[in-house]
Amino acid sequence: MSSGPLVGQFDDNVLTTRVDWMVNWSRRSSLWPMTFGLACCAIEMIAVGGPRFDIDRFGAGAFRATPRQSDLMIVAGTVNFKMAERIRRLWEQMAEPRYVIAMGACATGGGPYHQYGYTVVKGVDRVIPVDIYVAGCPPRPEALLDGLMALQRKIDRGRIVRKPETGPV
Amino acid sequence: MGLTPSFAQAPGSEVEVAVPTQDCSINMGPQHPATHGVMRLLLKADGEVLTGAQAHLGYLHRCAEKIGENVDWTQYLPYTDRYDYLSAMNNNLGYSLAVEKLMGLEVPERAQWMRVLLAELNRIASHLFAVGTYGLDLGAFTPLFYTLREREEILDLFQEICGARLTCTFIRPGGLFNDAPEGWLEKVESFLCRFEERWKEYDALLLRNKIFIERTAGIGTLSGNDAVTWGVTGPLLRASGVDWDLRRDQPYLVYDQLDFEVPLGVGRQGEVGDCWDRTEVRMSEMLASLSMIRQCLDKMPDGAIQHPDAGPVLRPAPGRAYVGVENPRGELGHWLVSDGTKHPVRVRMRSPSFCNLSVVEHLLPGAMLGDAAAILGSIDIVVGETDR
Amino acid sequence: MDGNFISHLLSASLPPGFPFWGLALLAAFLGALCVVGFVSILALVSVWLERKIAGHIQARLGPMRTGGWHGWSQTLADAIKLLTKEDVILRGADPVLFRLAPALVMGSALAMFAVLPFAPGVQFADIDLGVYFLLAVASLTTIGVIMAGWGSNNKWSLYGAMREAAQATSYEIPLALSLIPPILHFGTFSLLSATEQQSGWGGMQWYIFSDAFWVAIPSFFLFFTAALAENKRAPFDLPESESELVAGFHTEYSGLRFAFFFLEEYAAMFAASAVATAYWLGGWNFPGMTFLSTGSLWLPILGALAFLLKAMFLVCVMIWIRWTLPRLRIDQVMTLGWKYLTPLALGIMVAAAGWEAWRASL
Amino acid sequence: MNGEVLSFSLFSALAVGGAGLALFSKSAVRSAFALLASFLGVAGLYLVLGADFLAVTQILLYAGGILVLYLFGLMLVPPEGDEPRALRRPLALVVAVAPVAVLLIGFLSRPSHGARAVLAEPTETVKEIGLALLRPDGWLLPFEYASILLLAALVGAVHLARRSVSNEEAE
Repeated sequence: MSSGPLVGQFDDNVLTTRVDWMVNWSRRSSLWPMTFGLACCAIEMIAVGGPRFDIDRFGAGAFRATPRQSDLMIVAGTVNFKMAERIRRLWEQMAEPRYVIAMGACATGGGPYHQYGYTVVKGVDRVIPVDIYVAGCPPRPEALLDGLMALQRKIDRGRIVRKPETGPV
Repeated sequence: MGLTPSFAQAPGSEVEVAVPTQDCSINMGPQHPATHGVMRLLLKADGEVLTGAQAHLGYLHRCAEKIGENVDWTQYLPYTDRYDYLSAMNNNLGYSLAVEKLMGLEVPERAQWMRVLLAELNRIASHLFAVGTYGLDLGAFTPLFYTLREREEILDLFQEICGARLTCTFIRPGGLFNDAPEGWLEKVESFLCRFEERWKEYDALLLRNKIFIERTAGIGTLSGNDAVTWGVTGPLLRASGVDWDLRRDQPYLVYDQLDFEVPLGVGRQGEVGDCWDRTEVRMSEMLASLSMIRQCLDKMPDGAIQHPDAGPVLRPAPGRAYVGVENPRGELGHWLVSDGTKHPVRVRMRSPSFCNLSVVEHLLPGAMLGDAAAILGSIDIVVGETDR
Repeated sequence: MDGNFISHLLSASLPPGFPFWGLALLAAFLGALCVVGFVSILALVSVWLERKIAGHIQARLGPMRTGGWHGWSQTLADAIKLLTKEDVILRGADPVLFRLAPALVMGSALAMFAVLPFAPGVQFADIDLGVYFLLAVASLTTIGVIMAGWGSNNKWSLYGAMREAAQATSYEIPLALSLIPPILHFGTFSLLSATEQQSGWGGMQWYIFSDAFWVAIPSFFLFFTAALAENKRAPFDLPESESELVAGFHTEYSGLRFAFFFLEEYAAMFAASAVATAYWLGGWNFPGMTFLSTGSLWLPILGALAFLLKAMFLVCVMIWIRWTLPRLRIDQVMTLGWKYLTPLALGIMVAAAGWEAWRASL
Repeated sequence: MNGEVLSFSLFSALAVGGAGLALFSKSAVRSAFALLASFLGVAGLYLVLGADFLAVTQILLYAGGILVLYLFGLMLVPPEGDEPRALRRPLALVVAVAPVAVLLIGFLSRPSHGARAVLAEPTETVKEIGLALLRPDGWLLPFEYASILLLAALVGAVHLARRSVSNEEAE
């Protein structure tokens, strides 16, 4: 995922596991999402930032308007072909490490527009790699929080300075 | 363009040095915090002053009308939730009324009153969101969080009655999906009492704020004539002083039995039809909706909530029908054509956001770059509806 | 704890033949390290405070999970994350200016801390020019911001940079003019000397409580307003206004370089609050100070505590303002600066001068 | 090598290097930013000479104010000119070299005890400047009054210029 002279060079030992733990901890605790809403799900994304659900409790409340400073792209809504190109570009503009949550049925697989929506991309994972899929149309805010926590667990498993895991995963 | 400044003699003035400058074209969007979704504004700016603006649409085109030709009359209902996703109940209502007009159905009285109640409740939720995000556009973050707090209470009510927060699919051709559960109406009443107090807070926090007034008064003024010419509807039209509200002027459901005021823009802070007026009209409409809901609660009759003839599969008689309803953002019209089968032949909609957005290119030139967010926010578009 | 103290310590431990300039450089380096450490901790605390205060103002909780108690380590996680993030430098950007800008901004913010008197005997350098030096160094941030905006090769950034240029140069005038009343009152640019002069009345002879309170209080508010604008804080946050310019001058910055801009904002906020504290709110002086003997170790500790509390209170006021008010438009910012604040500052300056002259003639 | 010589050479290198960069940079904006280095170097030289007030004023006015104005001005310059620059080069060379030559001649014709003697004791100059400003036999205060007159003239000029623009708008 990331690159550098120290990345993936070391065996497991106390030092390297601690370094990995610390970096993973910082990344999972500070997932700044991009201010990027597409459709209906965006409203629920805003609700997640709102007082009742408060995504800021998880450290993910600092919505950044620019992709350069955001770590998490929540694809909240229907992606059509005209937008897909832009989403790809936005994703490319984000600095590594970057994570993507496909929020809702449309971003996951076209949703209600799958069959007759001739402009709708059948899932944003055809354009950019997706880390977490959140089900629902639109997903409830709790579901998005659950997706965020799933992403945090996924980040926790990451290896940075240690050599990548080998063999069957 | 040369290096040396050209000296031009402007009529009626001293010798004036024309420094050759270029207008700057800026792409605002599709990902931009002030576009409220995925819309692109191509701005031309001379420094901080805008000289032109062009809206580019289609980043959220979801083929809503084409889908209507492929699915059942009833199956189309969930799609209406999703075009103006902030006012799903109102969209359901508009579509259902159009289908009922095709079929010649008379909805039971309790369903009519419930529909009005739900539509007005949703109007409050929608306006709360609009006013909150408008504060955000102007750099005031906090009002949005307060309005979201109240909106959650309305969503709780929706959730209790239909199971969904946002996309309700509750108002259906022929009536309603369900009757209100036990004690639901009392909850509505208690919410209204709380909301009335909170409304004053927003009014003081945002609308009477000196900086907010400075930023919005006299900005983006849309005259009544222009508003009519551009086909603008809803709070935007009323803020420009045009007294037109479908609920009162072409009453549907039981609106003619309700006593309510239609708030108009009077230019209290600046000119009639400026951004402040639009926000003020939205705020006052919340109060008007509040009183309407109270009246609905008082007059709520007992009885059925669904017409017995409206089954799951509808086959309206061949013909065509247009019904416009007053949505939070303006007139939502449905033009339906039926050939007597279970699929519509044509589902055409007049979406208020799309028509209101057209006025952007008229309002933005001459404003400043900071006003672009203020004007766009005051028009309050929902991109799901402009692009459909 | 000042620069001389470090030099003394060094000269005692270094070999006798060590050249003086080497000593001076070493002392400066060590002092700079102290400042960097202090500013980093300060920024960590301020950013956490900002998020918590914002949260509670907005009927939320703010960070809760990271680190345990009320998410106290949230900013630490943010900092480590920003450190380990990819450093994007655009192909179209000016490579030199793009890299130089965060360093310049950060450097000038750090230099401001050199003259702040934290407690009796805790000040890196008491130069005679004190606050004048601070103003000069603060004006370098403007250049850094313009550099960032231009170097990014992005129109939003450029707009942010030009707004910063217009705004910062305009508000420098009321900022400097509003400092003149206390300068006249204490007869010095030096923050240390001004603080020492406010130690009377058992540590309560602050400038705003002195006989010149009627010019002190308006000039304090003037200074605070101008400092808000100078530091790009809401309602004057036009150079980075999110809903208009995406992120303004730092739109294209990611990772560590963005962290520098972030850090600078909080460092500059604290520096401005510290100047206000030292000139108007009595600096490290606190009531009951006179009961402590001059040589007591408690004096610097309690003094530093008093100073930090007062300055952090002003920082919190800045945060409170940010989460309450909408943003002004650029022409309104300029109007406020030139048509209201500058004449007002001139008036207060004349009033203060008259008052001080009359008092001196008694 | 002592501290003074070291700092003098450092700061003068910064000043001259910055000026050189400003001269030879292709991009006008970069030139302006290179000027910043030059200004800072000159400020450092003032410090070495014991003129701390002057040094800080140099930073405040030149780096903080005038440079920003330069940058503003540069934004009004069209990006690229089509005029052939080659024709101007000989003239530019003469204009650039002549002052340097004059300076060099001046320096070389002087006895060589040079800069060391000029270095003053580092003193705090604020007080002295303040006294000089208000001393009855000094002319500093009238001089400053003259600068206020200039300021008034500038504001008046801006006002006049504005009116002609608003005339045009009224058309």
